Amino acid sequence: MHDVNVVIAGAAGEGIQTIGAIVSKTVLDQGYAVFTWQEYESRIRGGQNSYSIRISDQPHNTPLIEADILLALNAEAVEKYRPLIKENGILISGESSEGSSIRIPFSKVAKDELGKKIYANTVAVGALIGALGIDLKTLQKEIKNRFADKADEILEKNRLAAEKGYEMADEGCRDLCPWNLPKRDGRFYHISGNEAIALGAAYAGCRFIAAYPMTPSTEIITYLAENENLGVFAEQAEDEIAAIGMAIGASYAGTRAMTATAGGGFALMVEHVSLAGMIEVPVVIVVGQRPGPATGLPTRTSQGDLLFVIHAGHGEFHKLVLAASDPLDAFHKTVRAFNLADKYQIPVMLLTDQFLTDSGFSFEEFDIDGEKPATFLADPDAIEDYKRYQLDDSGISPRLYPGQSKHLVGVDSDEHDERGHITEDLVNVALPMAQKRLAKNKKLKKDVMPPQEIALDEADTVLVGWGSARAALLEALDLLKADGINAGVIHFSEMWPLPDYSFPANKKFWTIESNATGQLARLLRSEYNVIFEGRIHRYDGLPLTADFIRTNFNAKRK
Amino acid sequence: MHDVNVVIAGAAGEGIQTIGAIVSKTVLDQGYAVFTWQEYESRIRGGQNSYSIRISDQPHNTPLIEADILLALNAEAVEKYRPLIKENGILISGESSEGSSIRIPFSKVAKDELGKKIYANTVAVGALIGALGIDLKTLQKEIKNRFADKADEILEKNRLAAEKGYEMADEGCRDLCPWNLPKRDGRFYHISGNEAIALGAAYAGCRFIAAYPMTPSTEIITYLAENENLGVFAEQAEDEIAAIGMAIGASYAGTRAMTATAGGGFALMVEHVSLAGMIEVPVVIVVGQRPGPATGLPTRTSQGDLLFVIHAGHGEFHKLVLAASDPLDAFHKTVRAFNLADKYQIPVMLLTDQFLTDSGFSFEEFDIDGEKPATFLADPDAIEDYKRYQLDDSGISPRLYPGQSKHLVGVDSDEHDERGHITEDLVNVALPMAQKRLAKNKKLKKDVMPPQEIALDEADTVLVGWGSARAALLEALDLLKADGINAGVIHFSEMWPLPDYSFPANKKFWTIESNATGQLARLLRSEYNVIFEGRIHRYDGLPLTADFIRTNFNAKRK
Amino acid sequence: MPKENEFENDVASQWCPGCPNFNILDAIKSALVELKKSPDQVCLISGIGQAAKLPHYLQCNFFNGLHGRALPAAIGIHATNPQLTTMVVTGDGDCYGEGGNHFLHALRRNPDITVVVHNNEIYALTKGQASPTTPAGEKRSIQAKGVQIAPLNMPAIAIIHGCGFVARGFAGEPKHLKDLLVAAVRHRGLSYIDVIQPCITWGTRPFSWYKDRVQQLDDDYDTADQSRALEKVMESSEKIPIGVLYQASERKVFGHRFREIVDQRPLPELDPIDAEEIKSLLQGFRSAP
Amino acid sequence: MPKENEFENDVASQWCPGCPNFNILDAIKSALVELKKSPDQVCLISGIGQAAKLPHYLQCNFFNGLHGRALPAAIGIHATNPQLTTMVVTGDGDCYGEGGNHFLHALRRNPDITVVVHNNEIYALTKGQASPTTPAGEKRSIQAKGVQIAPLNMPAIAIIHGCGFVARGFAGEPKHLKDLLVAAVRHRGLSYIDVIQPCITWGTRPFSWYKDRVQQLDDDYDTADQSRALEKVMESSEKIPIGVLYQASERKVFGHRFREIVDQRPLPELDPIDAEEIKSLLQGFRSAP
Ligand SMILES: Cc1ncc(C[n+]2csc(CCOP(=O)(O)OP(=O)(O)O)c2C)c(N)n1
Ligand SMILES: Cc1ncc(C[n+]2csc(CCOP(=O)(O)OP(=O)(O)O)c2C)c(N)n1
Ligand code: SF4
Ligand code: SF4
Ligand SMILES: [Mg+2]
Ligand SMILES: [Mg+2]
Repeated sequence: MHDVNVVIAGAAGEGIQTIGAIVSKTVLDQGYAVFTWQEYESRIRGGQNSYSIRISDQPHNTPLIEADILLALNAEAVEKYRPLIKENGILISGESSEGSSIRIPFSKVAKDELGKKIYANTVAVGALIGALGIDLKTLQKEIKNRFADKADEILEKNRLAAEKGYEMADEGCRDLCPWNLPKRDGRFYHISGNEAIALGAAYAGCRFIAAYPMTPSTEIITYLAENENLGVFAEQAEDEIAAIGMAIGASYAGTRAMTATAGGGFALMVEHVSLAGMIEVPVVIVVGQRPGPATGLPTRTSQGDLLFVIHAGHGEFHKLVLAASDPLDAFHKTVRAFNLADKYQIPVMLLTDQFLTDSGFSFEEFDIDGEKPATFLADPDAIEDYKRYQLDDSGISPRLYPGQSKHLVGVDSDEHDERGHITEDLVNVALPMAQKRLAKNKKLKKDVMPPQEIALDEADTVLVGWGSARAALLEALDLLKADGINAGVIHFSEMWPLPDYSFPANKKFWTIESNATGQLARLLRSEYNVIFEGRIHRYDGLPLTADFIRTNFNAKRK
Repeated sequence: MHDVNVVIAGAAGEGIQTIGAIVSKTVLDQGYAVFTWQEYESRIRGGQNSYSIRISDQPHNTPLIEADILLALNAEAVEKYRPLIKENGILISGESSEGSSIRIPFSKVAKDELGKKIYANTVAVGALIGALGIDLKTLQKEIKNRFADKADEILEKNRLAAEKGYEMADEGCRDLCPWNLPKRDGRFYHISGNEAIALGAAYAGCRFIAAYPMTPSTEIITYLAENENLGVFAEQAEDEIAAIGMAIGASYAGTRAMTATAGGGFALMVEHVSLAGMIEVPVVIVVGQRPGPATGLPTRTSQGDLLFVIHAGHGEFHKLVLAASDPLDAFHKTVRAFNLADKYQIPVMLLTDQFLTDSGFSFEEFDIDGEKPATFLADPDAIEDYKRYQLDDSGISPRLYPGQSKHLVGVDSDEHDERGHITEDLVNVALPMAQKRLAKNKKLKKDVMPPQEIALDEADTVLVGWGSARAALLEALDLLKADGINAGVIHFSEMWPLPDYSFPANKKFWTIESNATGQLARLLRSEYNVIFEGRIHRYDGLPLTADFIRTNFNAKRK
Repeated sequence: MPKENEFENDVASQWCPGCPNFNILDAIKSALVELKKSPDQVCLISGIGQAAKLPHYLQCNFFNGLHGRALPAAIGIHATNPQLTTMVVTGDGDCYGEGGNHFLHALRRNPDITVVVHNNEIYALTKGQASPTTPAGEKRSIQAKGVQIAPLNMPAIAIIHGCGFVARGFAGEPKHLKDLLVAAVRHRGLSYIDVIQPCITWGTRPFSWYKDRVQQLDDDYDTADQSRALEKVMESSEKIPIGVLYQASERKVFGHRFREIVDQRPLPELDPIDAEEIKSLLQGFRSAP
Repeated sequence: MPKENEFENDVASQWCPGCPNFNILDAIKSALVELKKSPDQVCLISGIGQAAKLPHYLQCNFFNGLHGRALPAAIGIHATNPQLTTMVVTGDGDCYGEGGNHFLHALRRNPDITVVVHNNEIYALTKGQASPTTPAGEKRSIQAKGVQIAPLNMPAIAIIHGCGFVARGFAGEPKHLKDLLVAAVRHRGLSYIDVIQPCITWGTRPFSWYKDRVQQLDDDYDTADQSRALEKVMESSEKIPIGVLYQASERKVFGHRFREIVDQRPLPELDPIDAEEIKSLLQGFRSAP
């Protein structure tokens, strides 16, 4: 099938999120894969936001910008988003706007026929489902589920509202709506990056999260706090410094612990990242990227914090930086983050971005098997004289936690001896201890996964990207093929330390990044000596899409 | 002349700093250049510290480790520092130790002959000056100056104590002491890195400093607070976040402002560095390096924060990172830091390290002329409709300050329009504004000074280093020449952005750095594609010396 | 003479229609008019949050900085140019959460600035998490089972530390709030107004709940009585007192000693230091001739 | 049974000989013995400063973290394993300066930990700058003309916020201090002791100055009376009261609700979550069959 893209536009507070959620669940239940993507302003009411639903028979987890159907909830939304409508696309709108394909006075219908304006959005939902040619039954089922714990009257009114909208769209549609999405037996998971990370953390054995609210990472702690029976102690901290401080304390005390924030909040955690490096206490930090500097564009997306995160922290110590490609990858990377943090007793940063965290991705399978949660604690009974920082060529000393046994566990942010006590003996104690910590990198580097190579054999052009851009890169290959270009992809999702890897010979490399200065390019140049033929940067706060890549590639290549 | 190296060793609180200060001033007044270097533990009393005085006829501003004369104030100090004594060197010590060349019971003499033990250190000073063959007169003058505002009796007792020590050394010395430092007419400035930075800041027009105490940068605010008539508002902040926040506020309000800290304190400032980048408010931040991670070795030296500082801050914005070579350079770099911060409306970081800040360097001239303080404010009268962030190809918008004129000055950490108001217009406002900020780099890069090239013509080996290692690198050239190696130096003191520069062809490059991971090497590789033949790293908390470089070079070269 | 509309600007608001923040904005504008200030004499400083957007909505100098960090910026601005009317506009999350340490230490310094806290007992911009003033038990997004920890009492902390002007306002009484603002700005030294600002989107109680409870302090309430003031802000009562809770004789203002050295002039107006002065200081580092 | 010397270790001290910190160390060791704790049951957390070095000088688990950040670490440790005897050892700079915000919010949380502040009214380790408790007027290295700003009164802040155990100790009365420590550790919830600890190197007053002024609270002093306690810590008097200033009935301890979910077990002892539980949650994200 041809993918169908539905865009719902309106002001914050007008309900596009509820409409979007009901419609996408209905489409999903009809047996299709949906990819949902939101772009919104940093405010609670007003402004103009959109919620896009890409419908396909197989998961296509990257946004389409052009709309087959635009549902606009107000006149301004019509103005702002109308340019997105495809040649044969349609506009569905309420009373307030001109030039619609299908104009349904949602509020009036709701008021007149159902007695209350609040049902207007359900009328709109019905209209959209109607225009898509989906069975009303599927929608009614979803409405029943969603309003199950509301009063009967409310449920009934919503059913009627949906029916009303459905019928009116049916009428209006006639020759306008070619779409037809009959029930099929596809079944998909539909999940966002943050939800996957929260679940991944619980699965990995994380029992403590402290965080300070910050877009786009707030949902991780929110999910864990709401799902209390996962047994994760979730504490909203007074600031980001306290958040990571508590997580490190918890981890020292023997549990897996994490925090989650955005670039600005992470900036406040940097001193503690260095602390974790020094005291060798594992900790996992999710950094959701958004455009900076400073507060920047708080609800938009970016890949602008890569080099900052890699180099964060004073002094020299090892850390691991991962970048999730999509929610399934994010789930597994979260488990990996906890495992490797424990294995090497280091801080691990997991990079996401607003696009990944807020979008809903589809997966046919969501297989949680893969890397299993594994802990790397020493056995207290096997140790006679315990030294927290016992020198070892691997750089890894036996880790116990306080209260676990008779063995005492002391950690110190000063340079220290094997028992964690402050030292000023530069030659005999400080230097070997620094060398011990730095020795970890040898093994760690080998544990890092090399980039994923896609369609390299035939390719003469290779798109090099990272993190959440993966699906867009893959889709771009298809588009470029149509333009007669044989392209492949090298995709990085484990960013630091970089593994041993050689770029293939005789290809032209392009970096594709959601930032202005080409951070991945700089990183790869210094590690692999690779030369880039071209660069595509997007830094307007919107995600990379296949179309954006193709257009820019064609414009820039000679 | 052959340089003479004197090492004074003792516990914290025993007075080695006072002894060192009197002796070095006396040597200075005798007409010699002195380089003083201290290494000490992070405690207030006890431990074992040393204060070295290198004496020469021309400034040699890098430590010698071996001692011609060791003055040890206690038995442990004798044990710890005795290995430093050269073949024909001598040990001067008090009653408590064995095996001295010259043993003078300082305390007993003080007690018996002067009535109080507290004169013991002055006895020691006298002995040292005697052993060095310096006129007692020069010492007595210095003592007179130093105790001028004390009671007559105290002054007199000190004079006598010095005389006593001088005479006893004279006796003890006989055939042991070949040194002879007759009065000559050299005149030198003797100044530390922090003192030079404080003076440079005042000269540059800085009127506001806020800082939180942290070794090795505390002396900058201390000096400015003590010298109140320089008219610098000096405020001790509650934490480093407040320190930089106040400085940025002050700068926005129209004055030149700075803060000073170490790596760990800077880690807390990172969010504000990004803020300065976004709101385009100039600010100067001195980062005194010491070994990390975390608290590390608080009173030792390091060059371990280079990549951290260069990449500090979320989001993408330009900054300038300078690294001072010595106090004279630090003075001028401070002026440059303020000028370039103003010119480009960016944050500027000036890197120092404990070695540079705590050591006393000699200079024949301390010429403050050079780059003059220059401000880059717009003229309010020439502007009709003022826009703080007016778009401009140079990236630089006219800067005014609030209250300066009728024009209103608004700055915003969110992405903003030309008047500083929050924007959500991604295409028409946010993107051009981001591009405007990023455009600064073009000119900025040209303002950055290329590295200094020394003796490259003849050289087949080139030592590449940065910051405070300069004098050690230069001295290493001489030592290597004696080993038959033709070496040159490329020395960087302006670290980011890196200027256009080409490494000379057909030479072997070695990096010499006070860190473990080769941060300069990584930086240069990614910017200049240069390949390094060898690397010398020192990361035990002690400074690079010519001897260390030579020894390691010879050990590592094939 | 400034006219009412001198402070108006045409920046579109990002607040929810009907948000009580609009009343606070109006009160600030009216107060500035009453104080006969012109926009160029005024500097508003804020952090991040709904409250912190306020400086965009009037005509004046403004510094909209980082979340929680308005106070340090304001102190730097005030130290540099005490002639500006410096006002911090902040939220309960901004000022009592992320920025709590700066508030404590601002009390110590006593800068001549006015701090206005839009206290909506919530993190509004980030969609309704508990703030340091959310009452225990209230359900919030991260506090799904209700807030488990006790709220902070910042007015009490201010009173204890002898802050010279501590008041509570109510966004539903803009005229009263305006009077408080006028008095606060006139006070030399730190003045602090905690403004009850019910959030109509995330709040759990209707506006009328507040309207019914808010009560102006009696005319015979002695604002100079520190222990009475402390009792007032600590007592749990049906009524929420608004007005000036505590007003003390003026303490020395931040930087007063330094001001004397620079003849009370704003720092940007000072002449640059003479190179000769630096050279003469440098002679102190030099060996004797 | 633990013996006195179980807590002794042989780490060489970095404190100045004769520093009153040694007395505090002794008091802590004696208190732990009296409490019948063994070293493995005890965890001491500190930041950076002279005070913060204390955990190195006794036999126990310890976390010597960042300057100002002992409290967040302690809260994380306590949340993870409430069975540990968790004690924060900190300085006036560490706890009231850099870490001021964490102290405020620790009061809100009421974790079952003991906070011991070595209050020497100075930044000792960095060589004598003013701290948030240095009296106004005192000359310090950065405050060359005397401290210009007012000190913080943290005990008062603690009392206002209903901290259940607020005491002042004196390093010169180690036995009395030991008793305070024993009571503090026994108190369920946050207990806080501000210890007067004259620095003999940077301090301006002789030890005897303190000795002469310190006075134990009367036997009939009612520790349950909050306003009396507040008066006590706010009054300026010739005498400095030491003892338990305020003791309140026990409030709910940090995390008490969560503890029920995990059957009061320390988090490291919990079984891992079953993969099936995650899979079943994931079904909630899946389309209907
Ligand atoms: C360092 C940092 N952490 C977190 C955030 C996210 N954030 C933005 S506004 C806000 C809360 C604001 O609450 P409050 O100050 O009460 O303002 P309100 O929106 O309620 O008016 C937070 C946590 C941020 N911008 N910066
Ligand atoms: C982030 C950071 N800032 C500054 C310092 C430097 N520093 C070390 S100890 C200290 C002051 C300690 O004062 P206090 O807590 O009162 O301890 P004391 O030495 O007086 O016992 C400071 C500022 C640091 N280690 N880390
Ligand atoms: S969310 Fe609340 S505080 Fe924010 S603008 Fe809306 S009503 Fe006002
Ligand atoms: S400097 Fe003061 S507080 Fe520190 S150890 Fe010495 S006497 Fe004690
Ligand atoms: Mg709020
Ligand atoms: Mg102290």
